[in-house]
Amino acid sequence: MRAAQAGVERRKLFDKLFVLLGLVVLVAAFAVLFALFLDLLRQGAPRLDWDFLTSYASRKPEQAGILAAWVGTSLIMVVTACVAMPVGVAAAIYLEEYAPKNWVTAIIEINVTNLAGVPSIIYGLLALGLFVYKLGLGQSILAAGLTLALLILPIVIVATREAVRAVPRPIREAAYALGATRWEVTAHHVLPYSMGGVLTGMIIGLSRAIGETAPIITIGALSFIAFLPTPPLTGEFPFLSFAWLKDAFTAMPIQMFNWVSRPDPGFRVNAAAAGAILLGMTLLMNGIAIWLRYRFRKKINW
Amino acid sequence: MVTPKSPAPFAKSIRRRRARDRVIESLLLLAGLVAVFTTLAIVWILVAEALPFFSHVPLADFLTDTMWTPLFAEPRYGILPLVAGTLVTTFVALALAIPAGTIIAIYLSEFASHRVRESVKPALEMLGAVPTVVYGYFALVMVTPFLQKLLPGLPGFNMLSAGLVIGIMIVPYVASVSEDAMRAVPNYMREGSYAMGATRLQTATRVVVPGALSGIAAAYILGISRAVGETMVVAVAAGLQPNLTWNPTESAATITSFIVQVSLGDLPHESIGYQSIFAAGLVLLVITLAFNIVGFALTRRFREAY
Amino acid sequence: RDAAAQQTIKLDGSSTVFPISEAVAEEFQIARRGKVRVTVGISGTGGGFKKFCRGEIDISDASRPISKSEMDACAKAGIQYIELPVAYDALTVAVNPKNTWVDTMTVAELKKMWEPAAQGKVKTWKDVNAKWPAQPLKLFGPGADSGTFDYFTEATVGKSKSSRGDFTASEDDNVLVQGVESDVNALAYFGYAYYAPNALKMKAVKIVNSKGQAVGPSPKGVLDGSYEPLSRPIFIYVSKASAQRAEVKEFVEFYLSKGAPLVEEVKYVPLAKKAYDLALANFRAGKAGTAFGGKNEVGLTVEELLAREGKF
Amino acid sequence: MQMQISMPVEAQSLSDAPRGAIAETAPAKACASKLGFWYGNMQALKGLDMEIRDKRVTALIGPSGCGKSTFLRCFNRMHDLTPGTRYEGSIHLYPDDIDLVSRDVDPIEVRMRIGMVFQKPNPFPKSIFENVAYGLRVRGMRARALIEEEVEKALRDAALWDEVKDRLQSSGLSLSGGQQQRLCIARALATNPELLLFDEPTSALDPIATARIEELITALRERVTVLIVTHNMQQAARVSDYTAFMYLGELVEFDATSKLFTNPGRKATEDYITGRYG
Amino acid sequence: MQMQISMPVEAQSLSDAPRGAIAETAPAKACASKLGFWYGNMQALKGLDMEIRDKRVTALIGPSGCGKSTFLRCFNRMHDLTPGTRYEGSIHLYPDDIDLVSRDVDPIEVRMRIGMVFQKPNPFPKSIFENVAYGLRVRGMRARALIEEEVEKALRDAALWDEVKDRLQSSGLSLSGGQQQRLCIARALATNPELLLFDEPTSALDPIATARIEELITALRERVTVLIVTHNMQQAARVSDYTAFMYLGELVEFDATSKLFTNPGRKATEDYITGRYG
Ligand SMILES: Nc1ncnc2c1ncn2[C@@H]1O[C@H](COP(=O)(O)OP(=O)(O)OP(=O)(O)O)[C@@H](O)[C@H]1O
Ligand SMILES: Nc1ncnc2c1ncn2[C@@H]1O[C@H](COP(=O)(O)OP(=O)(O)OP(=O)(O)O)[C@@H](O)[C@H]1O
Ligand SMILES: [Mg+2]
Ligand SMILES: [Mg+2]
Repeated sequence: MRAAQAGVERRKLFDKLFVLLGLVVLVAAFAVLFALFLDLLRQGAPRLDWDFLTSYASRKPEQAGILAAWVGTSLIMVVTACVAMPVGVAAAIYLEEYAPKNWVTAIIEINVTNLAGVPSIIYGLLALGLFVYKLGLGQSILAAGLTLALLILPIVIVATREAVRAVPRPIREAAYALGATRWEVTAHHVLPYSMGGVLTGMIIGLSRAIGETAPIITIGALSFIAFLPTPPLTGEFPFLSFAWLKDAFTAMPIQMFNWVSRPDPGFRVNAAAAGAILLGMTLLMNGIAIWLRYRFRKKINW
Repeated sequence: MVTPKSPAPFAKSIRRRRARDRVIESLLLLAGLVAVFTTLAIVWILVAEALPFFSHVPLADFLTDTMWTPLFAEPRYGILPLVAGTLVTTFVALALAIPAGTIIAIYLSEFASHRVRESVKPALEMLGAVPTVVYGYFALVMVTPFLQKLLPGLPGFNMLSAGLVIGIMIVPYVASVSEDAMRAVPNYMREGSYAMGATRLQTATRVVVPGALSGIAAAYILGISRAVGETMVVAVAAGLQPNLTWNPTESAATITSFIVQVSLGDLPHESIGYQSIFAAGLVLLVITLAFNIVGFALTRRFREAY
Repeated sequence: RDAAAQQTIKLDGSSTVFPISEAVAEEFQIARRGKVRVTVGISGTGGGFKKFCRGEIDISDASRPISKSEMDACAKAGIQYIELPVAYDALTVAVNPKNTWVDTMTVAELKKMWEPAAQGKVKTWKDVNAKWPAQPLKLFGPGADSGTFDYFTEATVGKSKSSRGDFTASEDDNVLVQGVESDVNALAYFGYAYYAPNALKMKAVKIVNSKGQAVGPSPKGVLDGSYEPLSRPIFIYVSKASAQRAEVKEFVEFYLSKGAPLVEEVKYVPLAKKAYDLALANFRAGKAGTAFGGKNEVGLTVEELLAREGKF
Repeated sequence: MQMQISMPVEAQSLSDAPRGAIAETAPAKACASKLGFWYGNMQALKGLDMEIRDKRVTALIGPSGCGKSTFLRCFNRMHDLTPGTRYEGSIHLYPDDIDLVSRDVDPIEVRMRIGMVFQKPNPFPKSIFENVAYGLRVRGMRARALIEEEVEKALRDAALWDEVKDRLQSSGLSLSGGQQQRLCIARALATNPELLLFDEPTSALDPIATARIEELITALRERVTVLIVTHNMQQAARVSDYTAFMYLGELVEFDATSKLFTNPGRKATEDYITGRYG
Repeated sequence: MQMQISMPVEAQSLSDAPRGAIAETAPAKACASKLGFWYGNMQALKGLDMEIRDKRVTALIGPSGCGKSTFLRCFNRMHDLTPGTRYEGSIHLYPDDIDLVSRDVDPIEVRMRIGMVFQKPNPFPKSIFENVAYGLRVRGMRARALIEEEVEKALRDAALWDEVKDRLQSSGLSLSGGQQQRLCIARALATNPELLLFDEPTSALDPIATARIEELITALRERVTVLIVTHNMQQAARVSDYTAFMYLGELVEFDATSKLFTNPGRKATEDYITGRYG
């Protein structure tokens, strides 16, 4: 008993040491995030005002703003979400609910895993060759949105599959037993109940996409553009216009990258301010994701 | 007495519903095939653009030459320096991200309370969402000067600081996916271990981690892919000097940084120099694919059935 | 929508020319009260010419003359172009301010430092010039993909793209500035625009010109031709078809007539008044083609260039 | 060293055997013949022959893993959802004599005629009303008034109406376990099934809830044929007219409940009902 | 309408009651007093008092959800792993009289003295050898020879040695369900526990495997005190010396098994053992 006692003490000490180690690593990780954010805020502070958000780019750092950039980024995100969401969710549903165990399914699975690991710059090369030149979309919002949609597709698929898998089997069986078809089970039950997870995955994907620089650079986004894309709402019937899809754009990471490499040091303040705002946008999106997850978890508790 | 219903009244609606089901199934399958098309498109674009390059540069030179100066007057087309740069930065990144990510994963999965886990995980994901340009300057302006104090003589551009920052960036991927895998280890496994008198750490390292090994391997593979493919950080902080070295304190170029550099540069697009980025891209794709396949094989090998 | 508001002029190409085009575009849009839209992209001179020769843009920003393959591509697509120099870029050789041993350098010394044969051999300052200390030589320069690199190698080594490979390159010249600022033994070259705002943090090296004078980089030295061989013209190429459009014509004329102060403002060196007038005349006359014939040349004056007969 | 534990079971004794008598005369509702079933290479059912009588309660008993659930789930083709499974033989449903497990018969059609209640109550995370209305909606019923009427009827039949009529819009998950199970029964009843399958419907419930469900099943005999799996022999004795004892995927004995429990024909049955294993 | 089902149970009859006699004289191994337990705000155990006699088998029976598992898991502080749980009262372990549920007593120390076997066999995904060696390694034992010796002993005690001695290096998961459960018992025995907890150890097993485990438990009485939860009353009657009947988190009746099954003192106990619910 005595010897065991000593052993217990030592093992418990290791436990405590590990907790300490875990906390230290976690705190270090957050310290980096915090330092980054604070540093950007501190450097960018002089330009963090309303004017900055409502001005176009300019050769004069103190007059330059990010209006075109944040509008561009937002529109790209809309396209990305509108493409990645249905395609990703549909693919995930297929793999989870429909796919028979055969080689087609296996190939899709392997491809999804692989795409998750394909470097973003390669998506840029793909987009340049396929969307910009072969499909003739040019350097448009549509091309950028599609590129980023492909980039986050694996993220959306994986998150959706996980959420869908969390719907208990008995719920599915109950619906089938009532005579529902596969699609009815999916549309009436599986999807609604897993929406929280699906949206969370979507937002995490978008927050990855929003900061991506390399693929958009390779498509060749514009850096100076002093007007906004065509408004999506028009005064005349049918009130919706999709002309903006083909419009030229610039985006936050591009604007930031451009400013960072400008000779005038004044632009570095702008870059920091833009970085802080970009980071703020991702923080906000992640915040929404956490909130959504929480809401849905509370509502549906198996 | 209720008379048994014949199925007739339903027959038509059933047929319609089943037809709808089949249409939807093919639509869903189509969505699934998008992933396959994307892969094919990537391979096709890269190969098509790299072909002229390889008609000019023998494959053997490409794979064995130790110099990469495709844009110079006397061009040499050996991919090895770029591969070395890519692997060294990746290795440095993993040397940070794998221990840190695994420790965080074990901590969150086995030690932290539910509340802590649920709030820390998404917050951690924020580290992965920082724009990579920001990370590039973080490496150059903050990490490198700091490292120079520890290692006098460290050049201003080096793979060490770029790699470390990439490591920070991929910690959340490694941590989050590993943690999911550890969570998936059934609770009765843990209970079995605790009931034997094991501590949390013993249970974590001897039962949970081995049980989740395939998922953890997948997390590592994802981390490797991210590190191999990271562009902006190395482009900014590692120096764009193709340099066949395995020493992380030297500066070097990676495949990705070469691609982004040239795609922004002034080269004519029909030149061999420009086409070399597609050849480089192809190599990058092959490297990530190789890691994925190795990972897949390992995952298979270690998969535990409970 | 108002049809007039749809008029868009598209520029794309070199990041070196970008600040000038951006400034002109900004002012032009103000002058035209937003009736004409101008977009300026950065996809490198090569990327710019690719789009230009596909007819996707109106004006290509170029930090080097059009190349043979690009001329062919344009010819095949039937795109005719007018080559217009718009400013000078003075390549600046800079060292750390704490560097006490270097003030001036000869082209021969630059060559000795940068030529391919120097790789692995010329490792210290002393290896270049026996009077300099035996401290390690740390070289920084733009990436081999850039027009700056092409021009510098041609001007110093004598052959375009002929350079040693073991220097730290960066797409972003600020990174080079950072390198020089932080290392006593560093030497870098980059565009004048990156030197001007950082003049206090580093030292520009005077270059001995062909007349034997040591001249530092300055607008004056460029304009009077004494800062050579490291000053080079940069260009825009205007599509002849686009030039038919009133707003493009107006924009290019604005560029050539009102551009000089803007060029100065973004720290490039404007051409002489006479040269702008000549360029404007060439443009109005629709004088198409390039004066270079598909390869770069060093030491030409802008006036000489503009006087040449264009080739396709 | 045998200890005799005497267990009183509420069920009809042999003497006043009216059920047995009716049983003989009731027509068959379904008839399994040579029914085999495979999970991949594992044969879970081995050539079962069994008749289910119309408007009667038939109980399936047997030790864990003997194939009770597997057999039950053949009736509504639930196994079609598990890849790699295979049926053999047939289950004929009367009066129209279709073969439930035939490849040519659409499983959806089968499930629209045969209801099922599961071991663990599994209401949808929707309102109580929508839970019951779901089967009707799937069948294309649109008229609100009609649906409301059917929902009320089903909830009354499931003896749940009084408890939930004031909160039809609250979530099905807000009910207690026993109420949830009755909700699931109501959900199945709303679609007017000809045959109702129960897989250990009370094993997750407390004694009072169990008693209510048992009452309900007894009452259902009036309208619908019931097939119930249970691990509780007393329950089988209480609620069923016929009992089948299964062992290792085979039907060991099938008889009127009163007969099977008092005078089992086979040694294995006797061993099982006397608690020698299970 | 009561049908009498007579159930022979293999256990010592009252008449030759040697166990009962010994029981009175056996010292207490553990003693729960005023034991309460909360899952958050839900009180699952309500002031239980109960003595566990040394080297005897004590069975816990009662309907599903009555708190049997909860009670059992108090003995090795398994609940400490679930956040938001709370103990009240005490469980004293003799001879050294420590309070198992006291905050001052380290749960790891408790678990090192008290083994547990779970409902579903849960061998680690390691080799058979490593499964049994696990507890020894956790305790810091390094010597290979010593470990091998202990592993063999434990496997023999669990009546598994002959079946696995030639494949000690193959995975514990490659065994059949019954073998896995015996492996789990061997795993627990290897650490020489003073008290062994079983939570429905045979409910996932077939009759033959069940019989072997029951034999094993009977044999274990020689060396270790056993506390076993079962839902099978025949099993309780077969293997245990004492039986406790729990209901809604309370101890309704506790007595020598022979007494409790033949002559229950409370109406609820009788209702339960006669199968009126459960
Ligand atoms: N999805 C499945 N895949 C493979 N085998 C299965 C599957 N489901 C059940 N089995 C096996 O089929 C046999 C019969 O299982 P079934 O669930 O029908 O038993 P049961 O009589 O309902 O048992 P219980 O009383 O435990 O519910 C068992 O051996 C079981 O292990
Ligand atoms: N982790 C938990 N959190 C909250 N309540 C729980 C938890 N585990 C069990 N309970 C509740 O505590 C009560 C007692 O559960 P326990 O598992 O002890 O019952 P049991 O007698 O073992 O039942 P069974 O025979 O079904 O195993 C039940 O009402 C159950 O719902
Ligand atoms: Mg079953
Ligand atoms: Mg239990």
